[in-house]
Amino acid sequence: MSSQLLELYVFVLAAFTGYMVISRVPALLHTPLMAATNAIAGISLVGSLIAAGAAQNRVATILGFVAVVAATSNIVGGFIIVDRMLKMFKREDKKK
Amino acid sequence: MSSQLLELYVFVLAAFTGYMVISRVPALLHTPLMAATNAIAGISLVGSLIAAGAAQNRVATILGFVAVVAATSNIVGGFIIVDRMLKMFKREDKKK
Amino acid sequence: MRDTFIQGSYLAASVLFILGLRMLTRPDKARRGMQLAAVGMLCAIVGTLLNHTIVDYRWIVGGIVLGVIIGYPMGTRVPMTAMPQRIALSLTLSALAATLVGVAEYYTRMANGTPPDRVTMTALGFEIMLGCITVAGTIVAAGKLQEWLPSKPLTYKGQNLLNGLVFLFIVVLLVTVISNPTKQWAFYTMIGASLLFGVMLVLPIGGADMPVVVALLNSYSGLASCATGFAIGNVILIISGSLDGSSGFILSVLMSKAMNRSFTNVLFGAFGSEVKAGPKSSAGMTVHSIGVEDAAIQLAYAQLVIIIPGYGMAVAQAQHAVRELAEVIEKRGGEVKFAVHPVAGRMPGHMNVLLAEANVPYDRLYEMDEINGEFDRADVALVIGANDVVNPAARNDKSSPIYGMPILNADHAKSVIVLKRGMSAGFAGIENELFYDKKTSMLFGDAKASLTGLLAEIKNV
Amino acid sequence: MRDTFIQGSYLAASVLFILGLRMLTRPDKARRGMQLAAVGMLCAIVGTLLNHTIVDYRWIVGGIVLGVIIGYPMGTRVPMTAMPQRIALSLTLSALAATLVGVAEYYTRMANGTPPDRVTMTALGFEIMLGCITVAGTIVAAGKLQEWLPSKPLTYKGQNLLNGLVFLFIVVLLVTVISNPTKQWAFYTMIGASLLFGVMLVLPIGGADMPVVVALLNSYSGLASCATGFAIGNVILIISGSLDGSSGFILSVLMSKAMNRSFTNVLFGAFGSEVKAGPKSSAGMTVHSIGVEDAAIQLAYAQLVIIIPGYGMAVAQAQHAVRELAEVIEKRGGEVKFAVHPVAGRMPGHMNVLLAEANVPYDRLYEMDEINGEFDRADVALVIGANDVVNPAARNDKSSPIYGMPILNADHAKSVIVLKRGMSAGFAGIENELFYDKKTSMLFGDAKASLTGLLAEIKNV
Amino acid sequence: MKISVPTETAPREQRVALAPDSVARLVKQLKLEVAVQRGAGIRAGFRDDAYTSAGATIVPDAAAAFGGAEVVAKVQPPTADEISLIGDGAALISLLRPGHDARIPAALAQRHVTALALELVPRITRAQSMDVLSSQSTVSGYKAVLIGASSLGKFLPMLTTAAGNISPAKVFVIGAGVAGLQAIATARRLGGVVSGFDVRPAAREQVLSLGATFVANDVVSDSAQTAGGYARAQTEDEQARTLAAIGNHIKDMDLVVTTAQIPGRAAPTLITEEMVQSMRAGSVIVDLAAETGGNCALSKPGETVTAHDVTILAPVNLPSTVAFHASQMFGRNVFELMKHLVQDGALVLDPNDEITGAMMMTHDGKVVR
Amino acid sequence: MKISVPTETAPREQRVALAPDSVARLVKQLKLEVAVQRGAGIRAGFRDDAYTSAGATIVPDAAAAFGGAEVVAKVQPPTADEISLIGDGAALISLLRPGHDARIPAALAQRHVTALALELVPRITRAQSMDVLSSQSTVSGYKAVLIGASSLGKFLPMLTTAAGNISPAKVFVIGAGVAGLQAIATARRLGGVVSGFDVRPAAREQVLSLGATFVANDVVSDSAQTAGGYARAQTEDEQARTLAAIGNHIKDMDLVVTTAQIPGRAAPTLITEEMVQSMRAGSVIVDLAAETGGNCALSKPGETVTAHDVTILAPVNLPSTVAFHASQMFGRNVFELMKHLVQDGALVLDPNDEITGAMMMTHDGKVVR
Ligand SMILES: NC(=O)c1ccc[n+]([C@@H]2O[C@H](COP(=O)([O-])OP(=O)(O)OC[C@H]3O[C@@H](n4cnc5c(N)ncnc54)[C@H](OP(=O)(O)O)[C@@H]3O)[C@@H](O)[C@H]2O)c1
Ligand SMILES: NC(=O)c1ccc[n+]([C@@H]2O[C@H](COP(=O)([O-])OP(=O)(O)OC[C@H]3O[C@@H](n4cnc5c(N)ncnc54)[C@H](OP(=O)(O)O)[C@@H]3O)[C@@H](O)[C@H]2O)c1
Ligand SMILES: NC(=O)c1ccc[n+]([C@@H]2O[C@H](COP(=O)([O-])OP(=O)(O)OC[C@H]3O[C@@H](n4cnc5c(N)ncnc54)[C@H](O)[C@@H]3O)[C@@H](O)[C@H]2O)c1
Ligand SMILES: NC(=O)c1ccc[n+]([C@@H]2O[C@H](COP(=O)([O-])OP(=O)(O)OC[C@H]3O[C@@H](n4cnc5c(N)ncnc54)[C@H](O)[C@@H]3O)[C@@H](O)[C@H]2O)c1
Repeated sequence: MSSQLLELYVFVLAAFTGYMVISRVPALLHTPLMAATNAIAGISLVGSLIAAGAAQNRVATILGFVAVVAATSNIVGGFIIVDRMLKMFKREDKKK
Repeated sequence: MSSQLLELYVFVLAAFTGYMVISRVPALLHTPLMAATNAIAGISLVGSLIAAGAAQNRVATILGFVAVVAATSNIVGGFIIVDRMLKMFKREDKKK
Repeated sequence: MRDTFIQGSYLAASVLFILGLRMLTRPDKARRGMQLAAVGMLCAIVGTLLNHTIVDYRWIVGGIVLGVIIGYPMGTRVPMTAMPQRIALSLTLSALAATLVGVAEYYTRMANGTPPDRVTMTALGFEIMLGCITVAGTIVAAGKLQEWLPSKPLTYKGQNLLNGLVFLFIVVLLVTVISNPTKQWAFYTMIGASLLFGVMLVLPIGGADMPVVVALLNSYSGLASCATGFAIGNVILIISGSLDGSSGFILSVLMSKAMNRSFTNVLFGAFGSEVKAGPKSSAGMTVHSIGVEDAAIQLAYAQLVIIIPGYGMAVAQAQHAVRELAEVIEKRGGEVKFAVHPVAGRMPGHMNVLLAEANVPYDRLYEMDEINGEFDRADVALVIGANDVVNPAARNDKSSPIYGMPILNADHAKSVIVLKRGMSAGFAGIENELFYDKKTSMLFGDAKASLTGLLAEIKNV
Repeated sequence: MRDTFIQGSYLAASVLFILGLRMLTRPDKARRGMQLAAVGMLCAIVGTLLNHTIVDYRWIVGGIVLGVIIGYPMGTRVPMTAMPQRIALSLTLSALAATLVGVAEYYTRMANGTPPDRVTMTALGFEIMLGCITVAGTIVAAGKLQEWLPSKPLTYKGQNLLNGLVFLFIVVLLVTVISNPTKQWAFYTMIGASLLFGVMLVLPIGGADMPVVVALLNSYSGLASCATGFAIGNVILIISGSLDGSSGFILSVLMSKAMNRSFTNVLFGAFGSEVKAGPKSSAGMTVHSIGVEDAAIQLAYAQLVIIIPGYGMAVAQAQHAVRELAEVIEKRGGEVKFAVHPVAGRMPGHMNVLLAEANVPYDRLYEMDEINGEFDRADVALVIGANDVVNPAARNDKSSPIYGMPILNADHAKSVIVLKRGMSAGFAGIENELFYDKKTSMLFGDAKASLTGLLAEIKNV
Repeated sequence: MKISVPTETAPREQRVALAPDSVARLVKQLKLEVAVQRGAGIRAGFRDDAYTSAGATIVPDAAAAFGGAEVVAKVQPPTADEISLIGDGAALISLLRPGHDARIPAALAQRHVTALALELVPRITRAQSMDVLSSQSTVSGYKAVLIGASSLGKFLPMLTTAAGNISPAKVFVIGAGVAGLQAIATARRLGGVVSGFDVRPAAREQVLSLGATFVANDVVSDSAQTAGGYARAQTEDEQARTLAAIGNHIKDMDLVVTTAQIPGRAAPTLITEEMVQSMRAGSVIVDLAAETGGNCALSKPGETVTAHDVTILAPVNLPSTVAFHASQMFGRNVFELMKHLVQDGALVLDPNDEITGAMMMTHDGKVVR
Repeated sequence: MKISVPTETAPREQRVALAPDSVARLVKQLKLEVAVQRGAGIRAGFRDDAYTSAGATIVPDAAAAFGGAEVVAKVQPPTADEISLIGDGAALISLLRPGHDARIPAALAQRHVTALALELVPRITRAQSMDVLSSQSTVSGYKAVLIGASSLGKFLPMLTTAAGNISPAKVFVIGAGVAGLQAIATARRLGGVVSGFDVRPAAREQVLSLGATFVANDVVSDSAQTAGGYARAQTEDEQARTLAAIGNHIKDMDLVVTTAQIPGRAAPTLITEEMVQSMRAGSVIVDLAAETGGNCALSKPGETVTAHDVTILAPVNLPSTVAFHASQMFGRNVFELMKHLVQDGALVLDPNDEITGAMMMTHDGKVVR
């Protein structure tokens, strides 16, 4: 079976999973969750790494480099922020 | 990317989906749900059809034929039974 | 083009299965869900029939026709009470199909002189192993449920060890045939060994735990289908097999929880454990115990609920929880009435004080004479810690110390749910037949705790 | 071998992302979830670095180092209040990365003289389009949130039409470049058009709705990553992109619900709609309104809750619901005290009658003098239909008619939740500053209805 | 067949043996004739016209009420004069104070009256609806708290007011039988902090089931309860422990209601003078056992005593003060008894019947109990 | 500075102006000396030793209690004899029945006593804690229901028993001020089915807020309430509509409690003789407005009247019958007033103060009100 078709299955199943995972979130977590999915969107770093490292041509490498910088800073900053936000609940976690 | 690997992804994602879909079921629905997943297990008909229809050799065809009979009767009987079980709630559905 | 169509139908089938399963977890949408799943199945079949490897439709048509002829009466004729064994047998069939497909594939490859590669062989191996275990296991399970086989756990010394050895043997065969797919003896021996193992696996488990086992075998059968999918490279098999595998597993866990059985006990500890009888039985009658979830569903969908409070409600100080429950049921559109028996409790007006304290409006309270005619119309009579005042012996049994006392006709309701801690008698110290009635379900536990549970559950229904 | 490792790490990453997201929906597990997701990210990166198409690590290392240098302060320095704009900008970056990768891929293929096939081109086209819309959209959103741009909706006549035209233009370009991938002009024009469209999309939406928009753009950016995955045949991109796409979408729907905004309004109707101010404000102060879900979480995790009942509780006849709430909080391990003000209600002992009726034990009731010292220690002061008795004007404002009356120190609690129907004054007819306090959240609605909602919610927390 | 209801003549007796609702049942369900003496019900709130519309005939005087009926229903035992008016061989249903005054049964037997004492209804489930002791004790328990609360210089409920915090009164109910439980329920309703005490073990759970607390768990013993559900007299050691437990608890009480009785014996003395002395000034004791000797050493039946700044009420015939409902319940009990006695329209007075036999004091001209 | 508490001498007055808890506050918080006449508190349940341990000194007689103190605190207005004992220029805090008997203020002015009438505490939020009308009305409302329920031949609560079903009594409270609301709350506690009525529109919500129902919504009008929160007298048309509404509703009531008052005027007559006649035999009316003329046409202050088979109670000075708590609240009100009056250890009697000024009846030898 063609791998592009299989990829489509992967896409559909992952979308389902995403949908079902999120379906019930308390509003308090909306912002942290948004920030976290946003940090996960930093996965575009994967593509960037390949583009930057494949050494195909100057333009691609530079674009890739910029992409790596952008994606990395998103990931790093993103997770730190989520962490800061969630730390605010931590005190309360312990109490439970 | 190899399609067997992609198939593995499909497997994992589908398993997740199955898990999350079921995680909260009232006990009343346990039996109907079991019957329904069971009817879905009749999907082995798909393999049976291919085995029975591929006309590879006598043995395979006969095995395939038996498999088709088995799987079909499971699907047909299975869905009918689920339907009968669920009909029992129907009266109550309306009331709501 | 044709391929796109096939894949489209498979994709549709996967989505329909997932949506269908999701809906099947909600009482009000379950039927829709089942229909979606059935449509999904149709999509998958139609898509498969277009497959270009299929060249000869005769056997297929014949098989399908025969399958329908067998399956239809299986579905319509089986009495509702025989449902569990019917499901087990049905499972046998689908596992059989998966196994046979695997055998056919292996046979064909060997016959064509193109032995499967390792990955495919691994898939085939698992398919056969899981398929055979399921086939044998479900047959034993069905036999036990139908009581063709003794439903008691069959145990003997060294059972776990023997089972372990057989399983090890299967693993060895599996490894053998994977590492060298041409070793046909290993392949066919594995079939036999797996069948044997299936039997050994289920025999020691008691009849009461069978539903859990069937759900678990369902999961195995799903995995077998999945393996078929890997073997013949068919994605719909992978997806639905995987869905089945995981949902079946979770379901068996949930079921064992609902039955108050430890899951691992069912799986392993059950080897050698005794079947527990239902909570105390009197003169051969058994009571039907129920969980809060089921009770909640019955109450949530009932049109008229008559609540019968008794001394147990007072002991549990559950009056506030009772009122809350009544409010929740009413908010969902049901009607709730309180039937107060003249001697319920331990002092005249005992129930009145408590219900007034909980702010149950006076006009919801009905005297015995007013309400007794309404029980026939009630979907549920909810008996909360009452006993003597609903004991039919007062009507039927001349020798009973309470003979002649008028009682509340709880037994006339379409169904009865009784909240009690155990099977102890009430003030009069006598057995109550109502609790052994077919339409009565006992929700055991302190009335307040049970009500709190019901309240939490009913909001999720 | 290396490939297996890469795939293994990708698989692990996918699983970790899913588990992480799931945990992130539960307050008590959210942090664990985030950590799992971070580990998943690490897996994906390490896996990718092993990819055999990567031959030159210099740019990569440089880029990562630079990225960390930029990202770290972005994460640590941003004040909590600037969070939404920070998230928006962060999104710009990841969308930018996805876009650049797409451009690089296209450029390389064209430069190498191997123009992408149609399927790949479709993926690339969507990647670029969605990426650019997100980049431009998030920049505008951040600008509005930071108030560099006017946070008011910017609208003009014919806006919808113009937007539609631009979007049509993009579609035409997309079709063009897909049907003939060598048409480079179309590709690059599309970049410009998409950026423009992103700006036009967000400009008309008011600042208050921005979080919903950012969540939605997040979903677009996920889809862009997904398209990248299709284009370069990378499964982790497909999975996480798709996860992001669907969860972002659902999240934006949930958020708009929580903010009481219609989702389609935010998307389309918002074109031209006015930003609504917070519920009535007094002398330029605004109140912070809260939903039951948030209130429920605050109460569920509080160690000490002091409940202050007032006349509104009596009017709503919410005493039973209040007791239930107290019980639920206590069952979760919190402590609950009732602070009864001497003149709460409209008759001496008004609160006592009602709370006694609801069976609140006497030893939970505290007089003003006993409890006032404890507010500093309270996580939440829950004011239920009380007003004058918690009005700080009695302490501060010599001109107030209630000046000199001792009050309950609700304002000393760490946070205050007030259940009230609106902003009406109490018996004394005067404004209450407490309601405008930063740490006060107003849960508007009839007290009984709000409490019923709270009860349902708190059980799900 | 005719049943008649004379006006009660005992001092301060306001009840009537049948209320109109029971008259209607007797007429409709049992097809009896009912004769009611003029004004018999008025002090309980039942006017004559209520009886006539229920199907009774009004008779002008006692002579007409007592004579000429197969059954006479009364509340209080008849006087010698009244007995002389009862028709020869008729049946009398009434409270008769068995063992109290032997002249009454003798006089009744002499007139060949079959006298059924309502005090003797057996305590079996089937006879519960005929049990006037239960129904009238319900009234006493309720009323005892009302008069106790009225005599108390305190609020029962807790009140938080601008003029300070009123702490709830502490109410202690001794003896948790029918009256005691009703007293507990009533005091709880009024917002008091209620505790209860009894020697029968089953009483403990019953007290808790009303939301009150139980005092001195260790004093109860399984053997304290007799087969009939009543308490037996205590041994000396038990008595000592009981007194210690009560003495310990009572110091802190504001309102004490005592209901402890032992059938056929004098009520146990559970509150001694020292205990009264230990109580706070202004406290109130309501002794419901006054008629059988009292649970408090200082109580005087029918009088209000103030000793050591404690007010001790010892009301007699409390049910009569709630005449309307007490009569209604009394009448309902009589009706249920009649339902038991009338078979196919005829009165069946079978000395071997489990219920009838147990109640019979005179029959066939003989005193049988 | 010294405040003294004489024993009350009015007949049936059991209260005392300061309870020990307020004495302790005066001593500790305001550093006052407190003198209490021997036995002043005993009828309210406060023994002398409770006062001494609160920091008071016990003085032997009225002369010692009235003389020699800067402030005298009393419950009932002083008699002429008592006035003559008060020290020249001292302050008197007491109920004084303004407008009732002009000789009292005259005598007080003559002795240069500054007399503060507790009835005149303004109804402002700040003065709520000094308001004895509120605190004593709370007591009256509670007690009215208790005595009403005690006089009623019925149960208030509903009871389902083996002897039939007791339907709950219907209680109707007319006038939903402080006393009325408390009556509603108490009757609800006892299990009655309660309805309320008042002419002030705010009262409707307040009645509902206690779980009772409100009668005749259409009669209330916004203008019925004066600025002080009190009701004004009704116009003739209003009066007619009010009577019609009450007459319609009252027929079916078992217990009626009336509390309607209009400050400075006679209480409105809201229950006519015809209404009483229309009521069921055995019903009870408790008229709390008896002292100002009564809400029921047939009520006689301090007496129990039975008319048309209806019992009409018109109790006077009900708070005195709950002397313990009534005194405690009264004392607390006096303490709060003292807290307002004493600034830096000195008594400040400022005729221009919003509270003090409003209460002042005599000052500087003149009758100011
Ligand atoms: N009303 C009166 O005036 C009066 C006076 C004296 C006697 N009685 C007699 O009392 C009886 C009253 O009948 P009834 O139906 O109300 O009560 P009942 O027959 O005494 O039965 C009460 C039931 O409640 C259950 N229970 C006790 N505590 C419980 C708890 N915490 N949670 C859940 N269930 C609990 C008990 O079973 P488990 O232990 O298994 O939970 C028991 O079977 C009659 O026989 C009547 O004759 C009445
Ligand atoms: N206790 C006494 O003896 C007595 C006697 C007379 C006067 N007072 C006076 O009454 C006041 C008592 O203070 P308080 O804090 O108890 O009450 P309050 O100041 O009168 O405030 C009550 C609040 O409850 C809210 N409310 C009304 N119905 C509601 C419902 N169904 N659900 C939710 N909220 C509702 C109202 O706001 P919304 O309309 O916006 O919802 C109102 O602001 C004091 O000023 C006191 O002086 C007391
Ligand atoms: N099944 C029926 O038909 C029926 C009907 C009515 C009552 N009952 C039961 O009969 C029992 C007694 O009823 P009653 O109220 O008529 O009893 P009662 O009036 O004879 O006595 C009142 C209470 O005093 C208690 N008492 C006796 N000696 C005591 C002592 N020394 N210290 C403390 N308490 C002491 C008794 O245990 C009893 O509970 C109760 O259990 C009641 O539920 C049963
Ligand atoms: N803010 C404060 O400091 C404070 C303190 C105490 C009382 N109050 C308020 O003052 C008001 C009156 O209190 P009160 O109890 O002393 O009043 P009150 O004793 O003067 O009168 C009792 C009630 O009778 C009602 N009434 C008068 N004429 C009537 C008629 N014709 N029909 C029916 N009802 C009639 C009045 O409206 C009032 O509610 C209440 O609203 C109370 O809440 C305020």
